[in-house]
Amino acid sequence: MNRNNFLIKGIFTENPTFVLILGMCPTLATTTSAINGMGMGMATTFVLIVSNIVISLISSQVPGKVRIPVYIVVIASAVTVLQLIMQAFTPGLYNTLGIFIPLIVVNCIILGRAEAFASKNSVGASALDGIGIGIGFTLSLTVIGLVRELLGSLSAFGFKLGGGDGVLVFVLAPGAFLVLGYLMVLFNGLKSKMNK
Amino acid sequence: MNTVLLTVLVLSILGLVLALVLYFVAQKFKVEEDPRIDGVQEILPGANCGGCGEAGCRAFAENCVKAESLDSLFCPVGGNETMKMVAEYLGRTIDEKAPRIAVVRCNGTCENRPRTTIYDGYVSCSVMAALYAGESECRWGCLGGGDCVAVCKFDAIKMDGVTGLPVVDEDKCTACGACVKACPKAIIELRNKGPKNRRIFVSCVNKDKGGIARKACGVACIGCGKCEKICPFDAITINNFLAYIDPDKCKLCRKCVAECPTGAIHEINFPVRLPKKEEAITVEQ
Amino acid sequence: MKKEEIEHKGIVVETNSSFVTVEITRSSACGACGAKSLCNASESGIGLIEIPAEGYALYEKGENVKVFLKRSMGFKALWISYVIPLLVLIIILAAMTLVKAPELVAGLSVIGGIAVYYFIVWLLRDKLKNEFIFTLEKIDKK
Amino acid sequence: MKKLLVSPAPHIHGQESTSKLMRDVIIALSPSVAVSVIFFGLSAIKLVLVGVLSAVILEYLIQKYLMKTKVTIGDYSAIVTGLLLALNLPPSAPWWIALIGSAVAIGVAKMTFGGLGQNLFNPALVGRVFLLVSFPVIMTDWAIPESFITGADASSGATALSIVKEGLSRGMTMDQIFNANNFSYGEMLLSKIGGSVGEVSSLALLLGFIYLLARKVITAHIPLSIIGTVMLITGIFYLADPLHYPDPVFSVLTGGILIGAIFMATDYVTSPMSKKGMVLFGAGIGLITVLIRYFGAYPEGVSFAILIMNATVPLINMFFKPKRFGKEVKNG
Amino acid sequence: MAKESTLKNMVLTLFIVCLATSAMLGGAYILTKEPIEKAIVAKINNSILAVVPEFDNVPSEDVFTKDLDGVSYKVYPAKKGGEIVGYAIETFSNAGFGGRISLMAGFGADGTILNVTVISHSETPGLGDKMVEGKSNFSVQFKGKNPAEFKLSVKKDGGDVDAITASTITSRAYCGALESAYKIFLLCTENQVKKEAVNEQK
Amino acid sequence: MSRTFSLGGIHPHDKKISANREIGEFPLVDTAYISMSQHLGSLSEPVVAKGDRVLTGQLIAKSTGFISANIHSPYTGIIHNIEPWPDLSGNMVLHIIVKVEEDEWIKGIDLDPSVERNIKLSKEEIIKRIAECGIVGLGGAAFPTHIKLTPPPGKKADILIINGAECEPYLTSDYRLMMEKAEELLVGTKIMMKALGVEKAVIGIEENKPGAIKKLKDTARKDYSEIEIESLKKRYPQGGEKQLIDALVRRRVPSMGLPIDVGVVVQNVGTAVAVYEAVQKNKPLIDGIVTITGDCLPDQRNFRLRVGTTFEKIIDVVGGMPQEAVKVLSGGPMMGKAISKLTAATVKSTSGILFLSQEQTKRAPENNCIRCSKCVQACPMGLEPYLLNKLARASRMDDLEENMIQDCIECGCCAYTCPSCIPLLDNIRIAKASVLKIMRSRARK
Amino acid sequence: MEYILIIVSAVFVNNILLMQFLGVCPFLGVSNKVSTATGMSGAVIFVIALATLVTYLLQYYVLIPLRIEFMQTVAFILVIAALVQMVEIILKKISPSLYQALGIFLPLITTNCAVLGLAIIVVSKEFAFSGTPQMFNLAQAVVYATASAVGFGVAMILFSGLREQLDLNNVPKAFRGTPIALITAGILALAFMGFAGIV
Ligand SMILES: Cc1cc2nc3c(=O)[nH]c(=O)nc-3n(C[C@H](O)[C@H](O)[C@H](O)COP(=O)(O)O)c2cc1C
Ligand SMILES: Cc1cc2nc3c(=O)[nH]c(=O)nc-3n(C[C@H](O)[C@H](O)[C@H](O)COP(=O)(O)O)c2cc1C
Ligand SMILES: Cc1cc2nc3c(=O)[nH]c(=O)nc-3n(C[C@H](O)[C@H](O)[C@H](O)COP(=O)(O)O)c2cc1C
Ligand SMILES: Cc1cc2nc3c(=O)[nH]c(=O)nc-3n(C[C@H](O)[C@H](O)[C@H](O)CO)c2cc1C
Ligand code: SF4
Ligand code: SF4
Ligand code: SF4
Ligand code: SF4
Ligand code: FES
Repeated sequence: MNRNNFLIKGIFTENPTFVLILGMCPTLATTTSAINGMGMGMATTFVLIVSNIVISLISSQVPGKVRIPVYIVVIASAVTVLQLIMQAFTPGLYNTLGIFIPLIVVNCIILGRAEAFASKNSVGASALDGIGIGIGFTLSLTVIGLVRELLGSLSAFGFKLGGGDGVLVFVLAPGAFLVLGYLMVLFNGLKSKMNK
Repeated sequence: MNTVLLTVLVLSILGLVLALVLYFVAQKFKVEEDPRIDGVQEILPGANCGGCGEAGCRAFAENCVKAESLDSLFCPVGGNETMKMVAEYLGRTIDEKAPRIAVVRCNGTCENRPRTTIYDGYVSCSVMAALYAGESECRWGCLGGGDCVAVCKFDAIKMDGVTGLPVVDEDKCTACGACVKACPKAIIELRNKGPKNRRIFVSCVNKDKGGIARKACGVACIGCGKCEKICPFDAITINNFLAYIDPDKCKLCRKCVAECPTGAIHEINFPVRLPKKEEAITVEQ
Repeated sequence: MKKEEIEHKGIVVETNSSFVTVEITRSSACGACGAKSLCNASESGIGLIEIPAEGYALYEKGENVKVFLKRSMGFKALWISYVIPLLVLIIILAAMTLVKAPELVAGLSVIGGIAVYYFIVWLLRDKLKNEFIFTLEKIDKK
Repeated sequence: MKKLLVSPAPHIHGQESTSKLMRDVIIALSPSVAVSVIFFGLSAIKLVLVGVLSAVILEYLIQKYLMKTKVTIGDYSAIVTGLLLALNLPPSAPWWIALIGSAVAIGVAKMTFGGLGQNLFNPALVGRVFLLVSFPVIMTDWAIPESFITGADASSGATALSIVKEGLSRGMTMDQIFNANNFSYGEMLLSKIGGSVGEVSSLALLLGFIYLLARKVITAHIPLSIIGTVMLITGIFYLADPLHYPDPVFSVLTGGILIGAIFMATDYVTSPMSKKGMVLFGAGIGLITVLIRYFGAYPEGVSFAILIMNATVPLINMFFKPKRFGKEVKNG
Repeated sequence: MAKESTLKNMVLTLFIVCLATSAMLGGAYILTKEPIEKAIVAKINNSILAVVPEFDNVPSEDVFTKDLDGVSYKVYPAKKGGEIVGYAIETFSNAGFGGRISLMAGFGADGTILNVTVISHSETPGLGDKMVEGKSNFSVQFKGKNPAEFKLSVKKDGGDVDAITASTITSRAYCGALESAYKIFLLCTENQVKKEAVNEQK
Repeated sequence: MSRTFSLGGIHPHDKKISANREIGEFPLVDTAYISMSQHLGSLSEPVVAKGDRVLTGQLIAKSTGFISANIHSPYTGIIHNIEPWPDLSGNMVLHIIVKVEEDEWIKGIDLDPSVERNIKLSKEEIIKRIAECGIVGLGGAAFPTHIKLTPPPGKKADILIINGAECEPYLTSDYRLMMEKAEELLVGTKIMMKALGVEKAVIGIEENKPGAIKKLKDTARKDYSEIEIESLKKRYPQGGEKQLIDALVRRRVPSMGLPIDVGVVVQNVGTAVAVYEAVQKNKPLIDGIVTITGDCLPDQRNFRLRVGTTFEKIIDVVGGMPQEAVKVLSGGPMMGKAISKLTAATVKSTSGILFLSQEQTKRAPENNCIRCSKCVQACPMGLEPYLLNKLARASRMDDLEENMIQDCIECGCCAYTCPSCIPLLDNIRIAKASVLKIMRSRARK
Repeated sequence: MEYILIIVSAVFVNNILLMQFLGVCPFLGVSNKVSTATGMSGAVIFVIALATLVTYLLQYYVLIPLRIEFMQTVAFILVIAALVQMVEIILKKISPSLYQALGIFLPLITTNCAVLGLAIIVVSKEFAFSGTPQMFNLAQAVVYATASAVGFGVAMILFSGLREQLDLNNVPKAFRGTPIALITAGILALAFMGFAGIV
């Protein structure tokens, strides 16, 4: 694999949100604003990079049949470390993202990358893969958050852009589904156009 | 420090229990997938088209790995090359299949075959075929309802608005055979693609007597037998007033094309040579 | 095939005098995904199915077959393995809560109750064996 | 010789067509539109016009430029959607509310799914609920704008239901609320109490109902089962505690029950196919409506109830098949 | 590549992995323990700081609870020079649109509301969350009011509070929470008064 | 009170414009084209050769199988040829082509028009005679009558129903037959009752034919007390046999079943008259009553028409193809077949020829299904045509089977009512055939 | 009454899928057929009930006494993973044919957000339907989790019905698959907002 492609892969061809359709719960739940989306994305990226590195380091020593539990332990530990750090240094964000921080453990993206990539590749490549996919995920979440924030409260990254209240649904649950649905169509359209 | 100890203790116990549980899972339970399946799958084109008769490429790959021989397995999309690679990967051998393509054996354009009725129902060949013989006098020919077009997953077959006949796109057709199955009149045939994509075939399926066939369509095969006689390779047989060229025997000598009085025999992708043949080609276009 | 049946494609991997063993093929494109073994969306995790050989003597290794099970049997299996234990769980929990048992006791007795339930099912295993019957059909290859 | 026309049987076709059906619905709605114009004057005209025009124009634009398919605004279904949406807005709503509502109804609820007949949820109601959730301030402001006839005595500024809900939450009894607000059934039938543009006159709605029944556009199963269920459940509550629950007739005549039952729950696309299914569907709507009214945060629940039941329609269709002629399957 | 899956191998691998990660976890826990505790304390102190006048004690250490209708509330007394200058009362209402609303209400020694901050809520963004200070003028209206003369209920219900537009439910809940806080305040001062009375008697 | 069936149905305009025209004799033709496929089932086998001279009523082709029938010459003449000839849908079918010379009837046929009331033959003889005379059902499907009169072992009929509903718009041949041959019809009914060994028969007639009801009631009052005459509501498809049985005796033929499963045999009135003629007069089935009608036709007629007459000839006789006519049907507008070849010839079961104008018959463009459920409400079999159509388009065969597509009687009510002009029946018909094939292949295993 | 409120709240008002976004992946992936969705729901309900019970005990009788609450995530996920696998092993041991019948009927249940999420929610959130907010006791925790799982099931089954209908409809190509599923879910969530405030 071409090492320089990791970004294109993460953001485009294997975008975890729009192409692989993984990790939908945090994607929907935490994107009430661009900042929150970005925070969630970065938290996930952290775990992704750590677990990718660790797993690519140890995978050759792990018997096939305990692969998954070992991965789970590694990932869960990474998440716990993240939790501790966030609690200590960014308690505000930690509270906003709430339960979705521990749920990073079951985010299929992470296990998926561990299985599909990190366990078969070198540490460097795995780290890059984690970064690429993480950036793709973060970017997607930020965009979704931004759209919802713009429509729902007429602000971007917390800055009010105009008077008025915006269209409330977009910051509520239904808006999450709708925005993601339409963005997905847009993304696919863009992708097929770029391919041509 | 106490906390660290406890942590280590708890996690280790959990890990131990988990290891045991999973050991049993692995022992009793999971079918470890043959890693070669992944390998085969990587070779396959990944179109998941179902042309091979399986639900998707993965299923086909499983079949390839597990089946006793590869003879009955063929990926129409990837074709011989892919199958060769698969066979190589699995350390088996296969017979090479000549590349094939869908051929529409009807040239009953609006011009060649005047319409005598107007169909005003749901446009579908199967509906039309169940109802009656078709808009023209030829009861064998293409109904023009486009069932074959609808069924093609590769966009390889299109209806020509002027002729009212389907046209196969050589580059796109994978010879998956879906259209062959869809056509209620059995007009489409999978034939050898031929060297340099050259092939010769009888573009007619009319099994009526010459007179009737001729009356119904200007370019019908009337079963006169001239081609059969001239063919030096015995590739042509006539049954029910209809000539058929065996693609495996045909050596593309093009003698029959010139001989056919109605222009029912088509040659594709040959360089233009004789003025007479030019005519035949124009008719086809 | 009728709609009341669930159908899976598979390949015969073993035949002997008493069983035909069929391995189920993953039938969707999901099978290709790297995360399939973890993903909730991918299909069925079962691999091998053993079918009593009576009437299927003609099946050979490597053959493509379809495996059928009555849909109602699927639901029955669901009841036995999940729904009834759920009821057991709730009933024991409710009872223990009503008698104001300590939580730990209540929780452990629920787990115990479910264990007992599964044990009873185990006792009945021979009866169950005759309940869930699969049928086989060859796939005509064209 | 003349070319004969050939086609499979049947060779003749009935008189019905989609556009005729939709035209009938529009005709059936016209009394309500007329009444609302009388009561709310220009604002009603404005909302109806914006609603209908934007629905039709949007459908045209989407079909022509986005989907690139046949333009089917000629079937009038977009008009029905726009009209019903407008009739479900508070009379004081600004024009852009109708525009956004239509955009959501047509763009999201209808065209995204493929257009007429393909949608799973009632477009007008999706539009309305979208607005209700997004702009609760505007959508629950029942101030009555100027009217052609002297608006003075009609401007209570709140719907009967919200008055009741408000009153009950302040510990008043039903009688006190009724007396304080001079409710009477005559007024409810003819419209004197605040409400959506189209809810205002029960009589006009019933007129439309009779027209639809007579023209066989709809059958009475859904409307009657909704009204029946609402009366039944509110009746039980009323009998149990007449001080704190309104009587069944009041419950049916107020709020969106009538317009919902007659025009919105009966939308073909989003209602069940079999008679039994229709009755169940209606009963579900009635039940959920009362539930939301009595226990929910919203004073009115018809829109939500219909949407929720819309979601059950495929299941209802699956489990409530029409009565088959010959059930027993022989020698299959 | 991967090792053979024997029982011994598997148990060993898992055990080692668990050992390693848990040691790492424990380490991380110890390293972050202090900052986390500080963050938690800081959060409470900050909200106390926001609602009561300057003080020189550590209110979160002097915290005591008071019961009202079977529910206990936390009271943080703010003292200056040993003298009580106000109370920060953690109060709540369950009647919000999205459930529970928790407030920190600061009362001066005379019972005037000094300030109120929202600790946690799940009201609708854009509607109910306008009660949060800074998002609208709603919370401002309570400043400096004494519930003894300022009726803590919305105008619709005959009180003195201007409700947030279209969020009467939230406004009611907010007022309810303040009302309870005020009652707690009264309980506190009652005791105080009693104590003082006792003291005087002595 | 008129009776009717319990589910669905529609009310098309009935347009019985030729009702008052008496049955006329059709002139002799030059050439007759006699199809070997005049019945359900396998082709008949010619027993004459090219160049033979045949008499009217002479056997020219023999039944070849269980569901097959004898064919007799409708005219006197020379066998010109035996070759494939297009049928009305343009498919080539073996025909015997007779150059007509005159109309000389073969011996043994009683041509006396007086009614022969006395049934002399025994049960077995009756069935044998019916088979010999090549009688097939004239209600549409052309099922060999002698087979219907021989219930399979283990099944027993207790009621005979005579189908005089004639629910198709325009057609009046059964009506004229009931008016003009009332007594023959009743005798024919009694013959079949004897053959089946049943005690009871019911003749069901739609109430838009009050003349026929009255005439039959008057005639039956005298000696045919075991035959009831019932009037039926005007509602299509009242004449569908399952619907008719439901309407008249309230029995429901089970899915995939036959009328005999509920102890009933249904025969068309024309069949009854043909049976009378065969049994009492020894006359084979060589002609039938045919309505020639259409709004654009200046002169609507009812003819007694011999088998093997080309449509071209018929059109000539009624004054040529009307200007506005764009479609010519064999049969009624709901179930009839559009004729694509006017050189094709009539068969035993031809009951009407209908000319339709562009405006009457042109199909409107198809729109999206609006799920109005009108088709569901119209379907007399209680099916869900909209769903069948969608499933058919998605080729979901097992779902189609589960939704009982095989029960569809192809009445066309659904396509008639659909406001979106969806070709429901077109799709259902094709899918039904595929599903039946699948079911059969499964049954064989 | 309290339990009724818990149940109504969990099933309708705060539906875990439509309002709290837990378990969205299987919701989008497995909900194609009503029968599969029903089966899946049944299995998930049991697994969630059992998992909540066990993790509750783990939290209150192991983690808290040992003062290692921060290990919650690791401990829970391991226990849940083991539990799910164990149930399957037990079933396979009990009756292979039963297990096979189940397997052919259901997709594999693995841990997902809903299971872990509910396990964490019931031990970490305070609840108050009246009076002082409190942590759930065992019975409440299990009832809440079970009811939430039922809510998940209700949404799944409704949705699978809608999906089956969409399969036959002519949805524009660009929207087919996940996008239309998401948009449908959005409208469904919109409809469920009507239940707001009931509890
Ligand atoms: C999506 C949505 C969210 C809402 N959130 C709140 C809220 O957070 N607080 C509140 O008091 N009312 C909320 N409401 C309730 C309505 O705004 C409504 O006005 C409420 O029932 C009280 O009405 P009133 O303020 O006109 O008396 C919400 C309504 C909707 C549609
Ligand atoms: C939709 C439909 C309508 C029919 N209408 C008539 C009718 O009006 N008159 C009639 O004799 N047969 C009608 N038939 C045919 C009858 O079902 C039945 O086949 C016939 O009466 C049997 O008698 P036969 O064997 O003598 O033809 C109809 C069939 C169908 C499917
Ligand atoms: C395949 C087939 C088999 C039939 N078998 C019998 C039979 O065994 N006995 C019988 O009395 N009628 C039998 N029938 C006749 C039907 O009951 C019916 O009368 C005939 O199809 C004409 O009906 P129609 O005119 O309504 O289409 C059979 C029909 C079909 C199509
Ligand atoms: C009886 C009847 C009721 C209708 N009700 C509605 C409605 O409530 N909302 C709506 O958007 N369209 C309604 N329509 C129009 C049309 O069916 C609707 O736009 C489709 O749902 C769009 O696919 C109705 C149509 C008819 C015939
Ligand atoms: S359907 Fe026909 S044209 Fe299309 S790829 Fe297959 S064989 Fe070729
Ligand atoms: S080739 Fe066959 S399927 Fe294709 S349009 Fe012609 S008749 Fe139809
Ligand atoms: S044609 Fe078939 S589906 Fe249509 S109404 Fe008649 S019986 Fe029903
Ligand atoms: S009548 Fe037509 S539009 Fe109505 S449900 Fe049936 S198929 Fe759909
Ligand atoms: S992220 Fe929640 S189930 Fe996949």
